[in-house]
Amino acid sequence: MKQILLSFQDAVSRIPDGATLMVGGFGLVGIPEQLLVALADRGTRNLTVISNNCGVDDWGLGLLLRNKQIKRVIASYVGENKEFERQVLSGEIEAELVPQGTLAERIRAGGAGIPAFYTPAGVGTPLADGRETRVFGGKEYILEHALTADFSLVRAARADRMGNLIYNKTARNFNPMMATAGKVTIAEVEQLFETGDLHPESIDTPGVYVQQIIVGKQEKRIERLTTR
Amino acid sequence: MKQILLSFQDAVSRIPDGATLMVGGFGLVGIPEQLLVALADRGTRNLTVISNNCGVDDWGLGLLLRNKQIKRVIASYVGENKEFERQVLSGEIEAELVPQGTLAERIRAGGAGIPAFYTPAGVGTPLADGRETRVFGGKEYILEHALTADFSLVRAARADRMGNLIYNKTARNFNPMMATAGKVTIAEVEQLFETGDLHPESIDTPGVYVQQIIVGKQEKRIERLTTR
Amino acid sequence: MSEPMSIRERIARRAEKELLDGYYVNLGIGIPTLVANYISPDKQVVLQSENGLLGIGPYPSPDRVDPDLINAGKETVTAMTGAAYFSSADSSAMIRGGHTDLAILGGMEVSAVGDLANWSIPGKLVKGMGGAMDLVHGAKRIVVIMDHVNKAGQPKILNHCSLPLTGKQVVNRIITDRAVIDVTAEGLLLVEVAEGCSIEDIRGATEPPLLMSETLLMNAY
Amino acid sequence: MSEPMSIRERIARRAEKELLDGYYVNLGIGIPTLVANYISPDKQVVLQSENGLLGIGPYPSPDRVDPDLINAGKETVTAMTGAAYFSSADSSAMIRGGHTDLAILGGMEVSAVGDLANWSIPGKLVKGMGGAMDLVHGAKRIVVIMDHVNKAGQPKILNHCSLPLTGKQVVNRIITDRAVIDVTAEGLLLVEVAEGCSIEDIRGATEPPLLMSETLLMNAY
Repeated sequence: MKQILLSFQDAVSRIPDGATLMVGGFGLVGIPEQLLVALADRGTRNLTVISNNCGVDDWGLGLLLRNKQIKRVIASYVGENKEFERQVLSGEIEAELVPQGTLAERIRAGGAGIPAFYTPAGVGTPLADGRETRVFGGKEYILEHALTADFSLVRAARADRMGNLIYNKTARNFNPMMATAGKVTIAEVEQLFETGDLHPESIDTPGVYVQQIIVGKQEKRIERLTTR
Repeated sequence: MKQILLSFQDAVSRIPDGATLMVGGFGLVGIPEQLLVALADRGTRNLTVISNNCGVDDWGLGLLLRNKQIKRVIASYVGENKEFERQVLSGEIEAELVPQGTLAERIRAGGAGIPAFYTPAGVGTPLADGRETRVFGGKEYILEHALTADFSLVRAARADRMGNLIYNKTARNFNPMMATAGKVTIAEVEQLFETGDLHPESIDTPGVYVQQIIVGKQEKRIERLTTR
Repeated sequence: MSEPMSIRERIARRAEKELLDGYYVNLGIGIPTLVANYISPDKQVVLQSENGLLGIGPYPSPDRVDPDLINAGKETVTAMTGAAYFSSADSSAMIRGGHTDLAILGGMEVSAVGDLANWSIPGKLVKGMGGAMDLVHGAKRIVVIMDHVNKAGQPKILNHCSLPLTGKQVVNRIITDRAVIDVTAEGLLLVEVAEGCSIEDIRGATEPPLLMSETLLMNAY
Repeated sequence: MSEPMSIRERIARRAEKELLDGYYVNLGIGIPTLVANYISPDKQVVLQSENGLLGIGPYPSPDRVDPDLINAGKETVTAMTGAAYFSSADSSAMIRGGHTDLAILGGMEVSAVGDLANWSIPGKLVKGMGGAMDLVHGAKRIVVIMDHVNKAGQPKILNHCSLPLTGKQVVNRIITDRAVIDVTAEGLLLVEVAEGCSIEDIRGATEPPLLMSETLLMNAY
């Protein structure tokens, strides 16, 4: 029932310069790897990217950062991405840093028709400067607005032809909310199943949220290999 | 690891008169059957009940309604419960009717540390009378506040000893959010498993939200048997 | 018994035409639920249920009834192949977030500007709004199906609703046993007239003035 | 290499005592993560990871590494028996909603009233706040662990933080390589002094005045 795309070039070809993208993943885990490679190859520019962080220098969103394809980032963590940090400090890139829970909730709100909500995160910090705050039950909260995107690029382990998605372990992270908040959600999946092969009680993202599916072989690079 | 209760009498014995309860279920599906029977037997009074609806006249929350144990109800649907409707119309019971999505979201907010949010449901209706509204993106929304409870009574199909819960089909309904929004959440479950027997990716309610577990045989009465 | 059934069936059959291939649809309690019985097999339509199911299937055979599997009208149902279950919070997020193509709801009254009243008669009936107040703002298109007049023969399509509203200016189309009427910026637009009815019949049974569609269909259903 | 390790270890071992049996705990990135290595086997503690895991297990053996299973510090980990996975929205709801008994976080600066700064040095370092700003308001108890002084030997416990805050009046306890200090309504309270340190050492390395606990422990760890 859903559109199954056959090439990553094709998948990213409808994403115009200046588009707002949500990109799933936490670190390199759960990122739509091949969609990002294709987007880097295509050179789409002036992108606004909403993602928890920005990959590493040579993988994930780092590929787009290196090519200066990103104009603006909304993220919660710069972390160890040197190029991202350099572009933020030099002002080459506009970065809106948002508490991780606020980022997750703003994306959920965007998909759920909630235009705004209050959260305690950021109260009393520079993030609250000039912002609307309000006291509920004696505690101060900040008003936060929903986020939506033109395209959401998510990565799932399994999909069926109805667009139902299942994620693997901590590769779930931001993907389910982003799938709900994109006007067009493209799911890069490890395996595509026939409808009926996924258990209805195990679906993480119901198919209504997914417009296009593409099967991609994942490298699953490890950022910090830690063993016993 | 979690407290496993052995009797329903014991389970409801710490619920005092005047307590606020969240009770899972939609119609008679997914209700904590035996906890409600025990609560009716005990005769705990002046309860405030938050539940999507109020069962039928002789089962579920209908048992408490019949005994006049409920002072106030927050629900989205009276439906076909004649005794509930009679008590609402006669003013014997205080009823706050809330749109179903708003009810679900207020409960989720209560468990998620969101004190308030905006929703379009109810704008331009008597529900908005005297309420705070606000325009976002040219559309009007109502400010809604989070709900929490002293006790949440939920019903799950499976639990493990860590308190992880899995629901069956549409018996999930309001149970997962209510589990997060009760100071004490008591889970009435059909089956209790050893820790490790439930798949970590299939958990609907992580154990952190559950304080007490009790195994209960469910009658699963059917409100409207409809067949081909 | 057969005459009221046939009116309900007539409305439901006409309403089915609102469902397009690929649509995600929410059918309200009552007559709207009946629409599912008439969905053409050449359309793939996915039915959403507020209580946490995307992909309602047909009613079960008597030996396949699962008491934990109901629709929002609390009827025992099945799940279609490819269905998904979720919580009521996720369900209303799906509705409120604009991911439903169409909702078909019952109505007590509809006004000239598309206000809908369908959940309460003060002092007489407390039904509760259930998911309707979320649906009227969340679904991309709202179709109300109802009898054209009430039991006393009075219009249910009014200049202004007298009953407590479910939503203001939310209805896109009204389908009754007698006519199909669109709510437009210019006013109510008569687009179809049912078999056995005249335009004058419809005008007489409808309080607000009716504009005539340039493509008005007579004997349409 | 061995000296910094032993300081980190000393802090982590002391911090472990904050974890009580039955606790749900979030350990921040860096030294806080190390605390997990010292959890006494007679305590059942469940570790939460912001990226969507309740029940972090030990690091995997080399043949059991799953690239899709990491902690919030992006290290490959395992899941303990009885773990659960969920989304980042559900994870932050769990944190923000007050369901975590304790969070142990790293710190750049802590003030006399428990303000915490740990995410940014203007013009020099952009680390990002990650989940810390949610944790400081959501966890029932906040313990900050850090070196007592910075690389220049200057106090990191200050009358007022100079760096951008992560949260205002959020810290309950500070554990350093030299001391354990509680943030109380009356001011900072010295409760433990580490081996090899005197009260005067601690006073000299701490900007705000320190109250002495009636049960002050010397050579505590």
